[in-house]
Amino acid sequence: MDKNQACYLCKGCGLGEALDFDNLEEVLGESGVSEVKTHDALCSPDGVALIQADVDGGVNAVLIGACSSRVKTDEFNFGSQVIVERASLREQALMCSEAEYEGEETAGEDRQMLAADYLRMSAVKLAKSNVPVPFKLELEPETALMVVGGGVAGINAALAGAKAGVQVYLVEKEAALGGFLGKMAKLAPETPPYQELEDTGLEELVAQVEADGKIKVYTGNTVDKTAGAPGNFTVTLSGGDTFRCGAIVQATGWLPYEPEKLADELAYGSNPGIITNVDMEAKAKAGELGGLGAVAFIQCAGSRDQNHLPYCSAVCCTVSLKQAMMVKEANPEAAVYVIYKDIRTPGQSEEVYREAQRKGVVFIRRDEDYPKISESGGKLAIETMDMTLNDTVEIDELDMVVLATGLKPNNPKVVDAPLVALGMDQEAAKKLAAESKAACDSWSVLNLQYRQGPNLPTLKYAYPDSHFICFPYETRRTGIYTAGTVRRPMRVSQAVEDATGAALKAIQAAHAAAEGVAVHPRSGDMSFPEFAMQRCTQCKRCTEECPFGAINEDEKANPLPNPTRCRRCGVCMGACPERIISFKNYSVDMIGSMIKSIEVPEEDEEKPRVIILACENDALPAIDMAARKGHKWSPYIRFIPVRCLGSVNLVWIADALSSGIDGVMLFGCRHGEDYQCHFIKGSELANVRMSKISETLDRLVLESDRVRVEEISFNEVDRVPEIIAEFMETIEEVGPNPYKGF
Amino acid sequence: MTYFLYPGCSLEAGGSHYLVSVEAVAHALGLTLKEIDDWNCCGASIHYVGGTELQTKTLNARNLALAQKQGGYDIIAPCSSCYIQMIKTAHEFEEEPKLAEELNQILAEGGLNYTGGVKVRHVLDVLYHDLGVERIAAAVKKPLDGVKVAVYYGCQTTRPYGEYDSVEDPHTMDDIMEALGAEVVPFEHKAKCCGSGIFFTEMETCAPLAGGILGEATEKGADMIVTACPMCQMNLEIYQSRLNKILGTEYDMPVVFVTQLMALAFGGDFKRDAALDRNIVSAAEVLKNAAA
Amino acid sequence: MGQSILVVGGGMSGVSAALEAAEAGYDVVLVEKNPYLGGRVAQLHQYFPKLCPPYCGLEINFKRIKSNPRIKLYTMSEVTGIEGEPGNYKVTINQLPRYVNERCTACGKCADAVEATIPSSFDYGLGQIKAAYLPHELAYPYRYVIDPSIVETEDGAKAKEACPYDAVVLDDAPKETIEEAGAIVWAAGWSPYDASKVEYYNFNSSPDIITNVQMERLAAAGGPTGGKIVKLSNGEAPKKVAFIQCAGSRDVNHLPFCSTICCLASLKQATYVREQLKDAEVTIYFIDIRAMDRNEDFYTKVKADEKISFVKSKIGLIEPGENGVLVLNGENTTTGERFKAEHDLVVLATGMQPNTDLSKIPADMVYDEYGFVQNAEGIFGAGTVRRPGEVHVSVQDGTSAALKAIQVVAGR
Amino acid sequence: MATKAYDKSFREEVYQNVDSGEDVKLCMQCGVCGITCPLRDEMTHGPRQLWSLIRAGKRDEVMNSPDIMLCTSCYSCKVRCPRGVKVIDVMHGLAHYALEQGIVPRKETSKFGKAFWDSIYKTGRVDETEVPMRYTMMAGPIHGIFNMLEMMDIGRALLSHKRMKFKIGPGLPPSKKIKGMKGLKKMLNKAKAMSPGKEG
Repeated sequence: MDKNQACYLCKGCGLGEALDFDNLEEVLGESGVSEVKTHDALCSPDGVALIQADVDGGVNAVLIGACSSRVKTDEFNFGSQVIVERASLREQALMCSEAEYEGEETAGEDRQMLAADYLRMSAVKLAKSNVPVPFKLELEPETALMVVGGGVAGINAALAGAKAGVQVYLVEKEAALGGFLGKMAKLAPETPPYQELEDTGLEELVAQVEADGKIKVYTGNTVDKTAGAPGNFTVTLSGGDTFRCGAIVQATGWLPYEPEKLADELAYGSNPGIITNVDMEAKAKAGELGGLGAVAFIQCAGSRDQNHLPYCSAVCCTVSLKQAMMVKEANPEAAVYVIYKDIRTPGQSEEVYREAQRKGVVFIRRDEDYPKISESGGKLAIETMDMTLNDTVEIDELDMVVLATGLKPNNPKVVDAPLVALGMDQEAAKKLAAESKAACDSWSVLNLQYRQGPNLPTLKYAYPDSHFICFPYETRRTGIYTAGTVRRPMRVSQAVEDATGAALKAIQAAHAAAEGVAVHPRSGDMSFPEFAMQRCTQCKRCTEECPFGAINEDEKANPLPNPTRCRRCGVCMGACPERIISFKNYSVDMIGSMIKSIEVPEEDEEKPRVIILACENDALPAIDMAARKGHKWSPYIRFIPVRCLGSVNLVWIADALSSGIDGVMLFGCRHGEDYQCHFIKGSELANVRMSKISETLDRLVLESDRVRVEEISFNEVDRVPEIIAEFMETIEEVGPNPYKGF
Repeated sequence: MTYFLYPGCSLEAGGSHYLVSVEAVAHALGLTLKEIDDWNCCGASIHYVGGTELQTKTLNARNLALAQKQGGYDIIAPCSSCYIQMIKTAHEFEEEPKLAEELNQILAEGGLNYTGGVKVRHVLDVLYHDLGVERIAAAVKKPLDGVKVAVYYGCQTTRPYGEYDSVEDPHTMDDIMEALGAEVVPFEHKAKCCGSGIFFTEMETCAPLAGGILGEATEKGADMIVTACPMCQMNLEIYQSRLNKILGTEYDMPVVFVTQLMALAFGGDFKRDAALDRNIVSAAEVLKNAAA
Repeated sequence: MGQSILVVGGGMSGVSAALEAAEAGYDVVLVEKNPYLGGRVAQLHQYFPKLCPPYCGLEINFKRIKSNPRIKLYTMSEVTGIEGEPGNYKVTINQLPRYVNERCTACGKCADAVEATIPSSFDYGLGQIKAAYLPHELAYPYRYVIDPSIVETEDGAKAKEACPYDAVVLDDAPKETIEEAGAIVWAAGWSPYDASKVEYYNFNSSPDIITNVQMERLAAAGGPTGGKIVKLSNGEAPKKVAFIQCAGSRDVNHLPFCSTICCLASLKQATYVREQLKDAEVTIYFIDIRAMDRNEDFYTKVKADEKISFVKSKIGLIEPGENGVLVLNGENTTTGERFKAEHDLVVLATGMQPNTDLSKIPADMVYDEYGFVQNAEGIFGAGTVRRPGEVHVSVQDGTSAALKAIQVVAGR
Repeated sequence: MATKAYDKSFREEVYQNVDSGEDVKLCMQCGVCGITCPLRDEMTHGPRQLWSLIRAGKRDEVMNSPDIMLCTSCYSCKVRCPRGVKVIDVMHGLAHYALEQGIVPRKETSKFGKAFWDSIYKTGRVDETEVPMRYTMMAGPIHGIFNMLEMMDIGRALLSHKRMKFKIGPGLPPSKKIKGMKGLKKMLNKAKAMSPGKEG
């Protein structure tokens, strides 16, 4: 497209008084932007009208020198065909520099140079930006969903999708739908007044599925192969059927924790009266609870235990309450005990706890040690610490002891090696990666035909999520969402909600794929990475490092991008040593050129230059806020926002240092086990790459102190000036970059 | 405004000055009080020793049934113990259909029946909510200027349902006292227990409870303790000399009923209306000057 | 896809519902009571168990909203009427005046000019702010608000005069708008239970007895103390901090249900204290610690801190001790001992009262006895109006409600 | 060595025979009642521990606990109990039940309460003069007279302040009965027969 550029400078919010606008116009002219207009309040309707008139007259690339790009976004939006580049003069040139340097001789000068550099960089960025053209799949995009798993979550996901008008393929490995719901006698109270046990409602659900013309059920099937990408997955089932779908919901449910592993602690297997809650449910369903005179439930049987399942399975308390109530219903005279550490009945289910108490269930609080179970005279006996009596007690004459075992996700554990490379000892990391690989090799749910492996990557346990607080549906495979107990331990009613939500996410993903736009977190982004394949050296870095497994490989190790799997973070761009990966509006060349456009004063001027490559998701807002809060920092700093720290290509560091920049910092998100990086691994990869940069610096005969990576959280506003001040001190100690003036 | 008055056994004897002053206050404020005809004892706090819970509820259900039969007006129970027993039965009658049925079976033995709905009110409730502090203030002819009072609700006055005042930090009586012109001292013991129903029989055990109340009132410089419970009044006043012996203290703290001070402030006679001559630890000295 | 989905509440559930529906191609009207989006989570310092800032995720969501033309936003607005039936609702929206228009650049000159102050509701009353204010430092929309109390005063005139951008509109008035919608998602959130109702904790008797939501503001950098955890009585750092769990929750006299998040919130806040004050001791008084699913790992981590102790006891009384110390009376239900423990800062872990308990939906809806709403055919509850829960549950629920709403409007 | 516990017979006995005894089931062992009681320092167990012992089947410890009759009926625990347990009613129920079993947890209160009910059964009301006298005489003639002398100062004070009706001796002249005494008696008998543990 032909670019018709214009620049608009705002004199509002104190900029007019602080800066020499004639000089700025001059700078812009030198940078190739000859059309420059100023306004006293560019965001006012007048100001916006000024720009709009020019846009109407043919301007299609707008440089705005005003405030941060995070504010006034509506005002400065001129439609998708007009490129807008914002230079954050207010936050990054004015607010952070004013008072402290006021009155000093060079104050005006430094600030003016700062503003000028931001405009230079913006001008370069504008010149190198192009309007993105959405990626179009070759085949007609498919909107159908595949739901894997025909339990309560899967059935509800399928129904929810179908009710929204979407074709659904529901795949279940057993011969009939139902999963664990089909094995349940009753559900714990879920509806007001939360006192009555409820029917599972499975028959009704199955009837709905069968009556729905939009749902095609494949029972007795597993997924042999899932090839392709969102909008165009091709699935092959074990029964030989094959179909295309646009997105996937994995609702494969849970597996009971193996009670055999509790043989030592809880004598499982030593007596037929010692059973699990799953066995108990089966007995209840078979109507075999009538003869029970005394039953004890032992909570946290293997859960909340570092030797077994360290986490809490969340549902076992309510399950035991339910089963205890069933025993009482079958025989009101029965003595029923629940031996627990903490009773966990969140929300309205506290009433279930009360109801079980009303029915006469007796609760005994134990300590961390497991109760001892023994046999005496054909009955069972339990010896346990009773915390409220502060005594060890023996309960005998028990007909049955039920172990409340926990839930494991029905999904293989897959923790990829780069993710644990940092903050973990290398041996452990290797071991974990090997285990993951073994798990994948032996077992897969979706059998994804992905370069990075057939399964969804998981976190610490085998739960395949990522940002489990804010964006709980996000797996690390675009267009594939998990629902129900495979995602997190949850009750039946919650699984129903979860499945409904996951169905929407899947519908959205297919929709986005068809439109050629990104899904979370860069929803709606039309840019995508393009590969200049003729220069590719088949180094595999892009295929290995993509956090979302978007890039496949051919036999010769050439990358095969799948743009609909891509989240547009640019990690591949950062990884590529040959710099062949670019977006229409974000590229190695673009940022490199921006860096090179910074005017570096001569050494004797004693005005160092430092660039900070800042993650635009978290670090940039923190910088904005720090400035607004009145924090001041060195006017020698130049910020350059990046999509993700993972998109930082090492060549930029080289570009900066070779053009005389004295130091480079990277501001990114927290990484490690509790990572905050929106692109999962970006921040971590940046750290890995930077740890290897000394080689490059050595080549340039430079000190490694000149480059630093800092983690900065969104709310660590006050740390921004501290980190900068400290780094500036370091730079002063190290001295000027010897490459100045070259 | 017509109410039933349920004097209870206490107001017939040890709390006679309460009854006299309640009637005087009602008269001054234009309330008509009708005694429930042929009422019986509520069972009081000690009820459980000789009777079952259902028997105690029977005692109260009979009174409620009589009240319903005799006109169904709200019942004022000035004695906190009576109040609590009666309101408990009234509440549980409404909430527990099984109990209601049982009670009616029982009432039938004496030819009575109760269908529910009769309200049981404390005297403070009626004064505060039905009449209001403003009307009380308007009726004051001789304000209690300069009289410092420790307002003591005791435990049962507002409990257990908190129908008309906070159960932990009540204020109705404070507000009434202020309306009379008295100075209310801050009083942390305002809703603490004095020993109540077992005070008499467990005096050694309960002495620290009552002592705490008398102690704080003395410490805070109160001229007297004001209460709305005949049991508190009795425990704190009649046995004050005994308490002094047990605790080794020298308390000399008048304990008067809220209605006694109201009657006086409304211009009533010291003896005839306020029955202040019946207080064993006399408050006459202080009140003489104030309401002169 | 002609019909809109109307979402009430711009907190975590509401924002999720609005975005997920909009990103699936549906038009959304989002109605928020506050002058900003984000709801209760915007007031949190960190999330458990990751101890990360809520704004990290909110920023992404706000970015999504800013770039999505399908979402129409009303702030400072409440839904006062709903008429019609599923597929065809007419919703009355009452918008309060902000007295500041879109021209505002958040330069802050109005606040500088104004003298009157008001209690900061964003800080749960812990601090005072100017009566011309930015709701908080990250507010979206990023625009000032003028409190109605000064509109007709000299301060109001000063604010108007100080604004270089003609953004102060003193004659701004309430606006009533009718929006048509095919389905409604009600995500009005929760309110912290009024701590003063648990009378034996004497909440109002000392500034050093605070609630858990106030603790979030104390710890937040943008809060009234700049993020310093101090005793509000004297500004000093506390040495012995107590957390009282179930302060009103799991209590038939108050909130009979379990508020689900308070245990984790206190564990988290214990880490705030320990992070800042190396010598401070923390005691958590509890009935049961409810750290469900992977949150158990967090509990394990917090338990490992030697200066954080756990006592199984529901505190029965907070009373004043010497020198402003607070004395907690309780019975240790493990040892049977009755104790009086001295603390200098007490945090009441008050629970979540559904806003549908405090103010009902103006439509024929069914609630449980605690005020949590049950779904109806075209009106779907989302988040904490349905049950108390964590952030991720609100997101899940908002997303789920969005699809239920889509099912109503799809194909019409 | 573990003690044997949780034999169900005692808790069932309490649930069935003690007034409000079933409320014990609802306790979640939070401990609020134990710290709320004004006489907590005088109690060995307090309500929470008693409930715990009941559930564990510790009959002797519960039935012989003097705590069960030390309740002042202040209602603080009932007001605060987060589970809505009618703590007072259970305490009273337990005391009543113990007395029926021939166990006297608190001698003085038992005597006083008995005198109280005697009065109710006789007249329908309680005569504040008569009950203390009856109570004091229960100690036996010698002790009774001694006790009466002890109380003499207080009696005299009440009498002189018009707060006690003058009587020569216990039961003389007999107090006036309420009109419906006969009916009341029938009701009370019926109520007794219908009370927990007395049915059938």
